[in-house]
Parts: sequence; structure tokens; C-alpha cells
Amino acid sequence: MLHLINKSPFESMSFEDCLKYASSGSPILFYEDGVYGAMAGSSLEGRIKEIMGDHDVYVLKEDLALRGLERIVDGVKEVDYAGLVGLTEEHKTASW
Amino acid sequence: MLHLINKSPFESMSFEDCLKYASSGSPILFYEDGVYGAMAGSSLEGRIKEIMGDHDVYVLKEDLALRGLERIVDGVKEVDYAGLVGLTEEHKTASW
Amino acid sequence: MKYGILILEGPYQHEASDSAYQFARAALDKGHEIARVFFYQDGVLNSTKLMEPQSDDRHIQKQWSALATENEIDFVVCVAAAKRRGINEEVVAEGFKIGGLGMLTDLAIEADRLITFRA
Amino acid sequence: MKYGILILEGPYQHEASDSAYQFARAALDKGHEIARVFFYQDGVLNSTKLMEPQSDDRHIQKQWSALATENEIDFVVCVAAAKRRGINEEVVAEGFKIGGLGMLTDLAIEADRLITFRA
Amino acid sequence: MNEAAQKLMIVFRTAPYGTIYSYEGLENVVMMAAYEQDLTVLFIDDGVLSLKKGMDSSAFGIKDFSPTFKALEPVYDVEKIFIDKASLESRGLSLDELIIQPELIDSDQVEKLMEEQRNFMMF
Amino acid sequence: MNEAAQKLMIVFRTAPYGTIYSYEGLENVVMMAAYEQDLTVLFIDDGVLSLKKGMDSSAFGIKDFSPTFKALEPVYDVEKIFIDKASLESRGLSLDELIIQPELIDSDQVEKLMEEQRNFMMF
Repeated sequence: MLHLINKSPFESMSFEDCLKYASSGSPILFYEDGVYGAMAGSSLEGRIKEIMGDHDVYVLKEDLALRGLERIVDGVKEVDYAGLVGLTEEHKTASW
Repeated sequence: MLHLINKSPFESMSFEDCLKYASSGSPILFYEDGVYGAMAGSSLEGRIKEIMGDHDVYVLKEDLALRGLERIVDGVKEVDYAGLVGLTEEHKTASW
Repeated sequence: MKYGILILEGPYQHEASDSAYQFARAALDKGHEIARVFFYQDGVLNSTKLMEPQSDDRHIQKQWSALATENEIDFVVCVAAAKRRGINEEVVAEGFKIGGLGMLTDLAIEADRLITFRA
Repeated sequence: MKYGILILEGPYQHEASDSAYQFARAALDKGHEIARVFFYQDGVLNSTKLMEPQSDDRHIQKQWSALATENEIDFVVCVAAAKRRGINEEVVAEGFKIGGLGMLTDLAIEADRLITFRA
Repeated sequence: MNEAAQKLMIVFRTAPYGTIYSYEGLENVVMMAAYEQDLTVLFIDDGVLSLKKGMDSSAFGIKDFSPTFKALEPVYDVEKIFIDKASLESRGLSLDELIIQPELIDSDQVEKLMEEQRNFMMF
Repeated sequence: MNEAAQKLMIVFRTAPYGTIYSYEGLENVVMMAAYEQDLTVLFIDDGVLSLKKGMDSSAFGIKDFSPTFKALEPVYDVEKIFIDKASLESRGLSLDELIIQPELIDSDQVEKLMEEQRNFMMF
């Protein structure tokens, strides 16, 4: 299952909600305001690093660029829309 | 300042955000999905009791009834729309 | 007191518009003046007379129109927000008028209390 | 693969509609089929031809209409959600058609992947 | 259920009334039930609040849609109805405070249910 | 500022682009600035993200409105611009990563600023 997070994890619980259900090995992708979850140096960085043991974490390039975000947490993978489509080929998706 | 919370505190950080800024003595009112914050017996009950030392906590009756909520945290005051208008006469409001 | 009401969300999708309506009624019942209701962002969608809810549901536009006409309240729909969402002079219902964002600034200056209903 | 796309939010207010559009373009570029785009809840507001955004902004309805006609994709606007929000046959733009909720069930049965864009 | 029945699921994760998500999820359950598919309904997070007993919409004119939830099994023959135990507990609710009594599941069953479906939608 | 100037404030607390709140807040600042009132602009919570340097909207067609934020002081004469220090820090940002450098304030100043105004709006 590919879990899609589109709300800022500083403001919404949808990221933490999703983690309660996501099994080990299920990828998580941040897009729209969700991309703020991938910012390096934020108070969420530790949490992101913690879950990377269990989940591949992706972030959508186009939404990073729109918001001027360049420094993202080490190990988070940038994908563009073509890459997102590729992930949905491999996985069913849940939009939180 | 009267702080108005209309989003479920189980899903949104707006309640906790508001508390960072609200000074002691400022009332807080739950309405719309915010009223779930006032449910007795939930995992938030301790937090609500904690802040009641600093803030009067109100909850909108009409939104409680719509959602079938009867048991609310001891000390939380129920007001109807007339009561809410009364609070806005006394205070400026912030809608979170 | 002189109240201003600002509505940022559309009908049915969010409760914001219902809450604003109930608040406005209660404020009038207590003898307050409502200087203006300003419909902004998706709030402009409250004003369309094309709205046709199911027969057993509330008709949010008609509720608003009745409130405006019965109490002679000024209802302003933000022109830029409206155009972007397909709301224009042809579809705006009785009681609403389309106006500029400056009318929100006027309201913020004039009202004793400005209450926002939002997502 | 055969994709279905479900859109639950209106244009401009949320990014959901922009994201869905970008996703649909990328899926087509990769050679996938889009069986249907279903516009539901505030998503129905994407379909109005009365939309007039500012000249320096994207025109979300026209983007969608072009996508539908160029690629012969089925765009269905939920009739109950539409009526409630003032969207009817007169205002629906080229490329969209109004249809029943059953067409979303059909899509869920038929599509290999159903992707939701929401608030 | 028809012979070519597909596994479909509607997930409720949003509180009722504050937004229309819960209501529209329910509309979909009713529609899908008419298609005689292999249908599952799941309540997680704030979605469990849609089932609270005692809703009274008389003050507002907002439609109280809990009678339709109540009718899912007896009228619409929806039999697979699950609820996340942890979501219910964190909101201080028990099954007997709900208008229907879905089968309690642990959170680690949620993603499995999603994976099993041909498609699902979350409201 | 005119003689009868009123104290007005726009508060940004929402991230840009995901919703239109931030954009419409900015439209209001520009409008209010033209009225020559005693105007304050405040960034708290995710609102601080509206000021991030380096926004590039070329991929999307969504309007990049950061040039207007940049113009608030030099073009629109908005001088009272504040930002909540804790909100900035929790997002790992420093003032030099922002397109403008508002005055840093502590969180306990936020409600005081709200109280001082004739009216304020939060986006």
C-alpha cells in the first residue's frame, strides 16, 4: 500500500494516523502541503528518520519547488509526477 | 480574547496551536467538529482538565446535540448560540 | 453592537456556512446590528441561485437570502473570488450583491466585532 | 494500467484539483488509460464554464476540458453533488457530463487503480 | 452477490457534519450495496464518530444521516462492517454507545483490508 | 496613515498553495494597505512557510505570490510585520531563508497583538 500524505504534518494528524495502520515495507509519499514533513532541520526530522527504518519515504518534486524547499531529510527520495505514477503502478494507494 | 476551535482536536493541531498563544484567563469555545474535544472519557480529557486551570472552556450545545454527545468533561460549560453571541460581546474572537 | 461576519467556505461541504447563519440569527435576536456579511474564498458559493439541494435538506442560499431581505443586511460577495468560481451577476440570488474586497476592509474598520467562519 | 481518478475538492480553494490534473497528464504520458475522472463533493465545481480566473492565473476548467477532449476521457460530474452546489446542464463545460453516483461504483469495479484527490 | 462480484470498500475516517465527507461516504455505501458487490465498510479515526447514538439534527436543518447507517445491514445487506478498536477507545466510546455494532479489529488489520480490495475509497 | 486610522491586522497561519487561505490573506493586506490604516501583519504556525525563499511555480501554473510579500514594505508601506519565533524554529527555518525579515516575537506576544486591534482576520 502506498500512503499519500497531502496535509502539513505540523497542522494535521493524518501523517501520524496513517503510521498507525501502515505495515512495515509500505512506502509513504508526501505531496501538496504534506511536503513540509520532509524539511530538513524541522522538529519532525527525528520522526521521519525513525520511520525510515520501516518505510521508504518519498516527496513530490513539483510541490517542493512550488514551496521553495531544497533541504530535505537525508534518505527521503524525490520523485516527480511520472515517479508518483510509477509508484501507483506497483501499489494500491490510500489518500489520507 | 475568545478562542474558537471548530476542528476535531483528534485530527487537527489548531486546538494545541491556539493554546500556545492564549493567555491565562482567555476563554476557549469548541464548536462544529471542535466539540469532540469536550467528550468525557476520551484520551484528551486529561488535557482539557489541565487547561481548565487557566481557561474557561465552553462547548456549543447545538453542535453537541447534532453529534449525539451527552457526556462532556466536568467543568466544561455548555452554551447555545445566544450564549456564544454573549461571549463575543465581552471578547474579541480568534477563529482557528 | 455592530457585527461583521466573514465566511470563507462554501455550502454543504463544510459546516462553516451553517454556523455563520445560526450565529447571525442569534446576534439579531439579541438586538445586535449586522453591518455586513462578506462572502469570500469558497464562501462566494453560498450566493448562487442555481443551488438545488435535495427536498429533505436545508436550502442554504434561500436561508441566507431570507435573512438578508427580512433584516435588510448588506451581503457582499467578493468579485475576484466569485469570478474564479463561476459566480457572476447572472447567478447571484436575491439579497446578495457582488462587490470589491475593499468592502471587507470597510467592514473591519466599521464593525465592533468581526467574526470569521472558516475551515 | 486502467486508472480511475476521484476528485473531492473544488478549484482554487485547494490544490487537490491541480494535483489530480498533473497526475492524469503524467499517467497518460506513461501510456496508461484513464477510464474516468469522477467529480464529487466540491469537486463538481471544476466543471463550470462560468469560471473566470484572473488573466495571469491558470484556468482550471479549461485545462480539464482540454484534457478530456484531446484524450477522449470520460469526465463525470455527480448529479446530486452538482445540484446542491448550483452546477447543472446549462453551466457544465465541454468535456464534462453530469451523471449518477453509480458511475463511481462502475469505476471502482472497472479500474485497476482508483486514486483519490481530497482535502 | 453477483457472480463477478468485486471486493470494494468504503473507509470512514472523518467526523460527521463538520464536513460532508462522512455523508458522501455513506451515499457511496448505499450505491455500492445496490450493485451487489463484495462490499466492506470500515470505520477508523474520527470516522467512528459517525456511529454515535443520540444524534439530533432538529436545531439546524442539517440532515441526520444516522438512520441510514443503522439500515446498512438490515436493509442494504451490508454484512462486513469493521471498526478500529483503538480509534474507538481513544475517543472514550464503547460499542454500546454506537447505533450499530461493527466487528472490532486491531489497527494492524486496517491495511490488510485495504490491500484485499479491488479498490477502496476513504472519506 | 490617515487621521482616523484604525488598528487592523492580518494573521497568516496556513501553509501556502495547499489551500488558498494564504493567498487571500495577502490580497487583504494589499487592500488594507491602500486604505492607509494602522496595519499589522503577523506570521504564526504554518503561516511562516509563506515567506520561504526560492519558490518556483513554473511547473504548475499556480501563481507564485511571494513577490507580493516581498513588496509589502517597499511598495505598500506595510511596516509592522512580525513573525512568531517558535513557529519558525520548529520548522527548522531561520530569518535569512525568508524573502523578508519580519521582527521576531515570542508566542506570548501574539494574543496581545490581537487584542490591540480594532479587528483582525486570520488566514
